[in-house]
Amino acid sequence: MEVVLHLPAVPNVELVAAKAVETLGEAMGMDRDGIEAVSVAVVEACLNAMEHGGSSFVVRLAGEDGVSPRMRVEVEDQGRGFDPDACPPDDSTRVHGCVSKRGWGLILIRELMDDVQISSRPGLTRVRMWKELENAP
Amino acid sequence: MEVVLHLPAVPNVELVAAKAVETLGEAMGMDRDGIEAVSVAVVEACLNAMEHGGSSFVVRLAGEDGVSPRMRVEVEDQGRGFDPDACPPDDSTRVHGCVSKRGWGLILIRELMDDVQISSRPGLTRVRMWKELENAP
Amino acid sequence: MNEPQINLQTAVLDDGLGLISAAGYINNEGGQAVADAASELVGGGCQSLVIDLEGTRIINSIGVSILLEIMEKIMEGAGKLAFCNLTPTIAKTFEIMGLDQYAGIFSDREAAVTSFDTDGTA
Amino acid sequence: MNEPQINLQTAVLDDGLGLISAAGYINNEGGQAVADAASELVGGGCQSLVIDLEGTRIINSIGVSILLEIMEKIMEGAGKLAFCNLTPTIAKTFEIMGLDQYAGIFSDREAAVTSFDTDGTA
Ligand SMILES: Nc1ncnc2c1ncn2[C@@H]1O[C@H](COP(=O)(O)OP(=O)(O)O)[C@@H](O)[C@H]1O
Ligand SMILES: Nc1ncnc2c1ncn2[C@@H]1O[C@H](COP(=O)(O)OP(=O)(O)O)[C@@H](O)[C@H]1O
Repeated sequence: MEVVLHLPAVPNVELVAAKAVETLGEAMGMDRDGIEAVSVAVVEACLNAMEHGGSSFVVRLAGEDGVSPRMRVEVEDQGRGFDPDACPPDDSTRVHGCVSKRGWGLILIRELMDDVQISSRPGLTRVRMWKELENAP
Repeated sequence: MEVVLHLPAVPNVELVAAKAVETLGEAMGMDRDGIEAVSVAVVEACLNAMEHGGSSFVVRLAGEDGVSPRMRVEVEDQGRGFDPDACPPDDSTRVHGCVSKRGWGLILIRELMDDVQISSRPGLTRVRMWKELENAP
Repeated sequence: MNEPQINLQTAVLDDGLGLISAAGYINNEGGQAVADAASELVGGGCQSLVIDLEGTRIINSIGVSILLEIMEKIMEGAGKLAFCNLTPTIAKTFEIMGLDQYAGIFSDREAAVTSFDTDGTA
Repeated sequence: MNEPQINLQTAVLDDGLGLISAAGYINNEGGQAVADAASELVGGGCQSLVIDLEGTRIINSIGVSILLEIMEKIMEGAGKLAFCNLTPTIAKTFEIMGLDQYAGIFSDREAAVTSFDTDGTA
């Protein structure tokens, strides 16, 4: 079960990715909370791809079977790239409640997803993230 | 401005295509009525692709410039195909209000869109349709 | 999983008129949810029903076919049905599929409710 | 075009408490729409505000940052703010971004409204 979306950088297009997460999540049996967490994470990743990437980007969703089944989400753009290690890896390096308008995207992604891998070089940035189904009885 | 969606045949996945129509339509300046007409048409085409096609299908949306700018929508599946000419080309061959649960999809598509072309052979069915923006002042 | 993508509210107005508000996607499940709500209201004694589709922007032909079926059942029981707040696309779909032969279609709820009065059937 | 994907309703309750219900997507435009509604209620004399997010399932960090900004303004004017009906993901986002330091977060509208009473600030 796989979804691939080639999306143009136009307003609200991140909601197409969120709708795809909802649909695939329901088909996989993910619960509502899990679906909403992945939706917010994919929205943030899409906004980054649109802001820092080019005029289009790609979202891939897939169900992964295994001991603990999970959803894999990839957001890929062809922008100038960045050094993910130079960005705060988690909120411990950040003052809670500081009113900064920016810089929350990657933090939210890391907090809402179970695993996140970012690879980036000029011309190809890929944010890959996983969420477990956690609907064990 | 182009959208390509590779979608699995799972419940409600047609709403991902409808959301993409809404987003691209807004970016193109299509009015709400136009967007809703295309949304219902794409939903019907997706349902056919899921019912008669295989386990996945492709939706492509694009803005076409020109004297009268329009949105192009393509829904493509790899099912056994059919003879589009053997299906009623419009509702004149059909009794209005006859309570048939099935057989309305292609009729609605033809009524709601400005132009429809269907090509089909075993392994590749493509429903291609256009809607003009009609937002001339 | 596969829960209806529709939000339904029902009410019985003072004069025994049944009201269903449906916001969301009228597909298989959505159409069936509306049909069930209608059956319940009719079973509870409502002879006339108004179905308000404000907030419904998307439908499919299977969902609408299911609506057609309930309409037939309601007619058999000599009930009356009116729709209101249809988008132009939904109105066109209802017309193509012939629902307008079974039910009144009105711009807003007030017009739909009033239609039964002037009918003398409410 | 690019209209907010959010549905807002505002009301002033008997005791001068302002109520905002927001259903939809809290992005740039959605956050700004909530902020504008809040400013209007505060400008009209409401000292306390409840923002009910029932029906809001999706947010982004820019939208939430805009909410943070109005909260600061309301605090400056010695106003009080409470949120209710957050999904777990939205609650978690508010916590990560520190909104819970500025506003009470309650499970439902009643709890949010009552919080101002017991506070003695309504
Ligand atoms: N897809 C991307 N391409 C290039 N740079 C990125 C990308 N995603 C994130 N970044 C970099 O990481 C920083 C932090 O991103 P984020 O946490 O999402 O905050 P924001 O985008 O609001 O600044 C960004 O400012 C940007 O420099
Ligand atoms: N993508 C498709 N692949 C194969 N056959 C199709 C496809 N789309 C439509 N058809 C054929 O055309 C007929 C009419 O389609 P439609 O008007 O959508 O009604 P329905 O799908 O409800 O029967 C279908 O019953 C089917 O035989």
